[in-house]
Parts: sequence; structure tokens; C-alpha cells
Amino acid sequence: MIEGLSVTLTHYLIVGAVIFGFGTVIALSKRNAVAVLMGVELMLNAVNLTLVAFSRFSSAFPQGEEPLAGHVFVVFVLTVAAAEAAVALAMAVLVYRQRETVDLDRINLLHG
Amino acid sequence: MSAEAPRPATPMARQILEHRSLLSRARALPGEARFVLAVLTLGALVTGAGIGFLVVTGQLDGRWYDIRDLGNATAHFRDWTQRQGIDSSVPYLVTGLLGGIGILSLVGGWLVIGVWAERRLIAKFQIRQGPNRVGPFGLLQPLADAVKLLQKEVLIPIGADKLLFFLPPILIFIPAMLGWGPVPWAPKMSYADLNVGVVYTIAISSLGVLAVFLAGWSSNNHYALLGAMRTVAMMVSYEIPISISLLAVVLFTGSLQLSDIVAWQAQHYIWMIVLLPFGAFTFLFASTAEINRTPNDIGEAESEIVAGFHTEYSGMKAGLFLAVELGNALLVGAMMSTFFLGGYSLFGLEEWVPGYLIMGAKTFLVYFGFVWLRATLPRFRLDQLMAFAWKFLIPLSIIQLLFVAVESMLIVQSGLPGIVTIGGSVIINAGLTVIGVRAWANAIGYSPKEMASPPIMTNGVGGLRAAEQIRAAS
Amino acid sequence: MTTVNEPYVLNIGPQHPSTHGVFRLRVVMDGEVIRDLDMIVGYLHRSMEKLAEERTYTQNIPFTDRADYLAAMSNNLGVCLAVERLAGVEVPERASYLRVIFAELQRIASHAMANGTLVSDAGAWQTPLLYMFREREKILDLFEMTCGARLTTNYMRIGGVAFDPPPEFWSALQELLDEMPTRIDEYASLVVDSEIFLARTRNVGVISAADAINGSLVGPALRGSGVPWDLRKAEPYCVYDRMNFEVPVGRHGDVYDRFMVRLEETRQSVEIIKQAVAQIPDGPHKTDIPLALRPPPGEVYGRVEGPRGELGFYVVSDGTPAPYRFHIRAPSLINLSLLREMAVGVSLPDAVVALGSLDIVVGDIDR
Amino acid sequence: MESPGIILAFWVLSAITVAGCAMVLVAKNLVHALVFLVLAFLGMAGLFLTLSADFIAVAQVLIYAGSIAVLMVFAIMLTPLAARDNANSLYLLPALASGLGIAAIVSFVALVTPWGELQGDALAQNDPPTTVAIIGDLLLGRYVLAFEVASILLFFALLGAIVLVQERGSRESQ
Repeated sequence: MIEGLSVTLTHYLIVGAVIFGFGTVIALSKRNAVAVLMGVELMLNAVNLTLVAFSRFSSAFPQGEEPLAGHVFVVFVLTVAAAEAAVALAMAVLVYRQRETVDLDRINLLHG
Repeated sequence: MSAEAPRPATPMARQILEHRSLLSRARALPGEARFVLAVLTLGALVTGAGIGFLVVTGQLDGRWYDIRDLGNATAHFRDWTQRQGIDSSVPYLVTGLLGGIGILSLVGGWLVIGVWAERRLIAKFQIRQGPNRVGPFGLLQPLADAVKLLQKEVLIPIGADKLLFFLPPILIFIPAMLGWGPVPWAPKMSYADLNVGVVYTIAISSLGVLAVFLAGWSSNNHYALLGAMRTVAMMVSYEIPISISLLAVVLFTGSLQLSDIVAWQAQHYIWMIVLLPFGAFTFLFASTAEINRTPNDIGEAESEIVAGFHTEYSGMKAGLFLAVELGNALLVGAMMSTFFLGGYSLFGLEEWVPGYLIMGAKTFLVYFGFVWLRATLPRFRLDQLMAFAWKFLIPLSIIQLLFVAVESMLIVQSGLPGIVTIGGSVIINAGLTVIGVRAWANAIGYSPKEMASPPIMTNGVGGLRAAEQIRAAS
Repeated sequence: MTTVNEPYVLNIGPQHPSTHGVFRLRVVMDGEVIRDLDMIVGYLHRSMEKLAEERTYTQNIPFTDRADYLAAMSNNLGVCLAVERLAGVEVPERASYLRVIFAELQRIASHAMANGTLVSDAGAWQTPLLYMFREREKILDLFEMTCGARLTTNYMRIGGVAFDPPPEFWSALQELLDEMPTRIDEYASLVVDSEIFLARTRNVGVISAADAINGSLVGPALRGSGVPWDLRKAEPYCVYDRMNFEVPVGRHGDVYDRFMVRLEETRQSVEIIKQAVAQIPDGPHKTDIPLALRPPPGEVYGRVEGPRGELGFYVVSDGTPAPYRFHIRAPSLINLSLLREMAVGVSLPDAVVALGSLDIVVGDIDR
Repeated sequence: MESPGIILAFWVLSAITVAGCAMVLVAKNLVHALVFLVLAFLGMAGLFLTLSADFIAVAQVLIYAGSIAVLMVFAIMLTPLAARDNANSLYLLPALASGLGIAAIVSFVALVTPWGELQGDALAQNDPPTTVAIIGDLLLGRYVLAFEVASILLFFALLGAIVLVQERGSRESQ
């Protein structure tokens, strides 16, 4: 309807980029291991958004050689994210049992 | 009452004795009222016969006034707007809004009736009267309760997390309402007939967990936190058997769409509960765990942790939690009847009776089952429930899934008549259920009959030595 | 390597659905498991024993109604037996039979309450409780017919009972006795074979026979542990030596056994009442005693088998109308002391069920 | 992508998602951060819906909002003595710089690249009938090896998580 407001691939890519940026900041700056994991999940999510957007806007969508390949990629990313979250949180709990903290700044045994 | 009979023991007993049945009350009606009632009955019969004639001659199928399926009306509305040249988003908006209001008011009304029905039914189970003062048969009791709850002060405990304490009653309400979206009420009557209805249902049901956790965590109360963690652990565990049992249904029907699942059952003249008895049991049992109802209501086990995660809530916030609990029971009833009890279909009767009435009746049947369970059974312990899910339900569901995969392949690809393949599946699954459950129970060493031993009757008297003698003798 | 946790202190009570009164448990938990448990009593203390030293012996009988308010008849009986022995008062035979009938009716009513609340503690939404209340209601009506009160009866007197039951009492009692076995069967069919109830109570809260004796456990809790000790057999009072009945004892000493012992005792009580009704002679229901009874100086310990176990009254007289010392040995308090052994190391639901199986009455604990 | 509903939904949902992400960064409490994270996940599911990816959207709700968030709840509750203040470390400034840099570069590339036919109006007619069937065919056809590998990965993640968290005492007692 309104010409300037029509949503294009670029919009989705920019939203993905912004979310990825937030994810990066959270993953790099937080001290709690669980919070770091939140950042990582956000980054994965941003990538998912980009993949689905490409898949949707690709002209090869319904009849091309790779119909919905982006969606399949997202399914795999989801799988990996679930696996990663399970193992990472298990590790956080394990570290907590050893050190009574999940503060990544204080987990510095190899720091020398 | 005869003269020598003892006087009624208590006021309650007196009331029960003096209580007249509905029939005797009807006999005592005055003549005018009887006449009016007779005219009304006659009118209803004539109208019914007229509708029956229309149905038989097929003059009703697909018309907008075909009230057997409200989906017809919306479809006609959509066509009409298209012919008028109105933008296609308008009819979607209008029907979406109307449907949303419809679902909200339907569920809201059902909640009111459900509260009343549950209390009356449990009272009957418990040889009591139940609410019978406010309105006819006490029907207005839930409204009176709601007014009472609204008047109550909303307390915020000291040390509570203000924001997160405020949110959960609202948060828990959203998935409870969203869950009604894909439920098919009639062949074309469904608020949002999603392609991925089954996955949607599972996903929505997993959202309530967070609200429960937040309610328990933000209350700053030990009972609440215990209840919240119990509920979260249960919901996470029991989502897996629910998903697997629904997967078995999907394997047979070959569609994730809820209306397709019902259509498959109507078309093959079979209910999934016959085809998948173990799946239906898994779904029902796991659902009681998910929605915190007896025998799995450990999340709000009254005798242990007072009210669980909503211990600290008062006023209408507590009322919302209770309403959602009840609404979830109705939702599970709707899901159960969709997936396992044939949904709106009833072996051809849906041609005559509106599908949504059949669906509602089935939903209420399942709900009645929940009430019955609640009035009868004690409660499991947390570790027992966890063990039941992980050691019993999940392995057996996976084994059943393997069999179902083969059976569904045979049904689709073998080319044999349906009566052979589906009938064979019924027999195989029933046998598998019986054998599997028994074998698994033996394998994990469960034998309830040995556990129930009556006490030893004795005439002797003594201390420790006598105790040992008695034990040795028995 | 264990999980590092904050000490998680849960205050169960003073107001909590499963403490059956105002009584508090201070529980230290690790997750769902109880690590330590404190019982804090005294919220209902009414200083009964001290008050009794200022009143005559007959005036003290109503106090005992309020001690164990679910078994007022048994409490009345206990104090009357003690004072009668101290003062050497003869009791007419009809009164002894009436006492047996009412004490056994009280036992049925109290066990109904105990078993019902135990199943409620296990999570059944009060249905078993209300099923048993149906019979309890009729028993309380019988009490009302006879002495005008339902709960705090104040029926027994030193030297007999206060009133002879009215004529309609006997027909109502007969009706109750006739229907009682089927009612108990109905109730049992609801609970006894329920696999959930079995899973919740079997091997939960186990007390061995030796532990039970060392902890001076009494009543159904002791018999649930397998020790055949019933004062009605061991030291027959009133006319129990003329009655023919059996004592149920448990096999494992767990919650389920205690439940079953209570259920069987209900059946035996019905049998006892039937025999008593058949044997009861005509005659006076009371011997007259002076209004201010002055027993000779001395001391006596009278005990009866109440619904909760051995209920003892230690009475010291100095020759005045008021007792010099009036001590109540309350079964609930002493049974409760074993809760700690049962609850530490098990999960919270098990502890709640174990507490329910001890059948405490807070009035009896605090007095 | 011209329907006003889609346009409105896109702007609202992106606002919700981005705001949720921002709040995860600035929230004072770890549990609050978790709530905003779930909000961001749900907004993202909505964005998937605007892209006609119904299965992915539902899977997003199921896996992220339903499972991973609950896992995080457990992780938070199992570490009761750890700080819950969601504090930032010393590396906040470098992190901000790198995050901004990445977002800026990707946005710049997205803006200047001539996407050509990927932007066209031809998209309007290729609404897929149902994505589930196609995804299922692809998963068990063309990508079956990846599918099997993913399942093995999940299995070992499950095993690894159990082995990691199992307490030593309980292992010996078995």
C-alpha cells in the first residue's frame, strides 16, 4: 500500500544483523555463563532469520532446484542449538559444583 | 416417613430426605405451566422435523444458514466481500475478530459452567450437596465467587519481584487461550486451521511452563518455589510422552492438520483410541500431569505445599490461576476428543447434529473423567511420577511408535482393503498394549498385588518377643 | 561432590492443611528431601493439668473432653477409671457395659477421622474422608441422643455414666451396627487396593518393632509395627475380659500397616459393641457419690486404650476434694516424637503421610 | 510483501524482538533477562510467520521458548549461590564495539548489494502450499546424511549432558 513501507529482503537482513550484534555484545560482555549462552542463542536466532528470509525471497522458492533449503538449514541449526544449550548448561552446573560460581571472569585456572 | 423410623440424623440428612426429585417437582406444576411446556415441546419437535427434512433433501448443504457448520457462513461472507471488491484483508479481520470473541466467550462461559459442574459433581461423589443456594441449582455460584475474588485485596509479599509477580497470571492465560485456535469444531469451522496444528499444540502447551516458574520464583515463598520447580520438572518430562503419542496419531493420519486428523477418523469410521489405546492413555495421563490435575497434581499438592506456585496470589490473580487450570482441563478435553475420540464426527450423526455440539459433548465427557479422577484418586509422589514418565511411558511409547510406523506404511501402500489393515492394526496395537505393559512392569519389577497385605489378627499380648513370634508364624 | 545449596528452611504450619491443627514443623530441606526436622508444639496449650488442681474430681472430667477432642468418651473413661480406683468406688455392671459401648463407638469415629485424613494427606481430594464421615456423623448423633453433645460429651461420671440412653438409642445403634460392616467394606474398596495409595504408603515411614518399643509408641502405631500390645487384652478394664475380639498387628511397620490396623480395629469394635449390646444387663447406670469426693491420700495411674493408644491419668490425692497432681499421659505427644526418625532423609510428601499416619490431635499434644 | 498486515506485523515484531534483545543486555536481574529473551524468541517466531515459514515458527516456539528457556531456568535454579545480577564484565566496551561493527557491516552489505530478482514482486505468487511436507521430503531425501548426523549429535549431547551433571556418588551407588 504505502510505497516506502513495503518490506523487502533488506529489512529482514538488517533486523538479523541488529539481533546478531546484540547477541555478540551479550555473549562477549556478560559474566554469568547462562547469560553468555543467551547471547549465543540470540546469534543463532539471527542467523536463522536470515536463512529463512533468503529462502522466502529466493526466486527458486517453490519450483527451483533447492526448494526450502533455507528451512532445512534452520532445522539443523535448531538441532545444534538444542544440543549446544544442553551441554553448555550442564557444563555450567558442573563448574558451579566445583567452584561455587558461574562467573566466567573468575573461572581462570588456566590463566597462569 | 413412618413414625418409628429414627429422626434424620443431621440437618444435612434431613435436607437430603426432604429433597424432591426433578420429576416430582414437574408433577407438581400447575396446569397452565404444563400447557406452555407442552406447546414449547411440540414447537421444538416441529422445528426439528423441519430441519430434518431440509437435511435429508440436501437443501442445507453449504448454505450460509447451514448452522451445522459455522464455517459455511464465513466462507460465504468471504465470497461476498470479494464480489463487492473489498480488500481481502477485511473479511479476515472481521472473521478473525468475531472468531476470537466467540472463542473467548465460549471458553469463558464454559469456565463458569465448568466450575459449577466440577463442584456439583464432586459433591455428588462425596455424598454432599454442593453449591445449591445462589441461583437455580446454585448455577450462579461461580459468578458470586468471581465477584468475591474481585473485591479481595491483592497482596504483594515482602521481597517479591514486583514486575514478575504481576505478570504470570496474565502470561499463563495467553497459551491457555491460544491453544483453542486450531481446534476443529466442524468440518470447516476452525479458528485457525494450521498446517502444523499438532506441533503448534505442543509448542503452545510448553509456553505455560515459564509463567508457572515466574509465579513461583517471584513470590519469594518456599512453598511457591517448590511447587514451581515441581511443575516445571513435570511439564518438561511429560511433554515427551505427549509428543510421541501424538506422533503416532500423525503417522496414521499423515497430516499435522487437526481437521485432517478428525476427517481421517470420520472417513475410516474408527476412533484413534481404538487404534492406539496406549497412545490415548499416554496422552490422557501426561495431560493430567501437564495441567496439574489429580492424580498428578503435585505442583499444587494441597496437603504438602499448600497451593504450590500460586500460594502467594490473592484476589482475582488467584482466580485467574484457577480459571486457567480449569480452562486447560477443558482444552485437554478438546484435544483428547480431536486426536483420539473422533472430534466432531460421530459415525454419521454429524450430518444431523451440529458438529460443534458433538465436539462439546465429547470435551465435557473427558472433563467429567478428570472430575471423576479428582474425586477418587490419591496423588503420586514427584519421584514416582518422574520414574513413570521416563522408565515406563517414554520407552513404551517409542516401541509403539515403531510398530505404528510399519502399520501406517501397510495401510497406505499395501493395497489391501482398509478393514484388513486397520483391523489388523487395532488387534496388534491392543495386544501390544497388554503384552508390553505387562512385560515392562515385570521387567522393572512392579507387582502391586504383593504389596497389599492385610494385617495379622492375633489374640496374644506381649512385647518384642511376641512380635517376633507372630511375624515368624505368619 | 554434592550440590552446593542454601539451607532451605520450610515452616510447615502453624497453619497448614496437613498439620491437623495449630502445630509447626520446622523443616530443613535439600531440594525435596528433608535433612532435618523440628517439631514445635504448644500453640494450643491450655494449662489443663494445673487448672485441674483447683477443681473437684468431677469438675475435671470436662477438661479431658477438650484434651483429645476427637475421643472425648475415651478420655472421660480414663479419668473416671483412675479416680474410681483411687477412691474405691464401685461401678454398676450396666454402666460398665455402657462405657464399653460408648468407648468403642468413639474409637470407630476417631479411626474414621484418622484414616480419612491420612488418605487426604496422600492426596485424595477428601472423598474417602467424607465417606467415613457418613458413619462418624451417625455415631455423633447417637452421642447427641444420649448426652446432648456431639464432640465434647462429658458423659462418664465417677461411679458410672451420666445418663441411661433413651429407648430410641438402641434401635438406631442396631441399625448402625447392621450397616457398618458393608460401609467399612465400601470404604476399604475405595482405598485399600488402590495402587496409588499403595505406592504412596508402602515402605514409607517404617518403624521397626524394636524402635517402636524404645520410642514408647502406643496404640495403632505400635500395633502397626507388629507388637501385639492392646490394653483391652493386656490389662482388661470395664468388661473387656468378657468380650471376644482380636487384635490386628502389621507386618512391616509402615504407613499402610498403620492404616490397615485402624481399619481392622474398626471392624473389631463393631463386633465388641454387638456383644456388649447382647450382654448388657438391666440395672442402675450410676452409683451415687458425694458431690465433693474426697479420695484417701495416695496416688494412682489409670490407663485405657484410647483410639490413639495408651491414655494414662496419673492422679495424686491429698485427701482434699481437688487432686494434688493431675497428669495426663497423652498418646499423641509421645507418638509424635518418632516423626523425626521417619521423616529425616525422605521427601516431603512421605513425611506428610507419615505424620498423618501417626494420627495426632493437637489438643492432646498440648493439653 | 505488500499486504498491509504483513508490513505492520513486520515492524511491530521486529520492534519487539530488538527491544527484547536490548533488554536482555541491560536487565538488572538474570531472571528478568530470561523473560526478555523469551520475548525476543517469540517475536522471532512471529517474524518467521511473516516469511510464511509456519513450521519453523512453531519449532522456534517449541525449542527456544519452550525447551532452551526451561533449560536455562534449571541452570539458574541449580546454581543458587551464584550471582544473579546479570552484570557485565570488563570487556563491555570491546564487546559493544565488535557487536556494533558486525551489525553495521552486515547492514551496510545488505543495503548496498543489488539483490536483483530477490526483491521482485514475483514473490507474491509463490506462497508455498505447506512447508512441512517439503521440509520432510528434503530431510529424509536429499539431506538424509545430515539428518542422521544431527540425530547422532543430539544423542551424544544428551549422553554428554547426563554424564557431565551426574553426581559421582550416584554413579557409584548404581
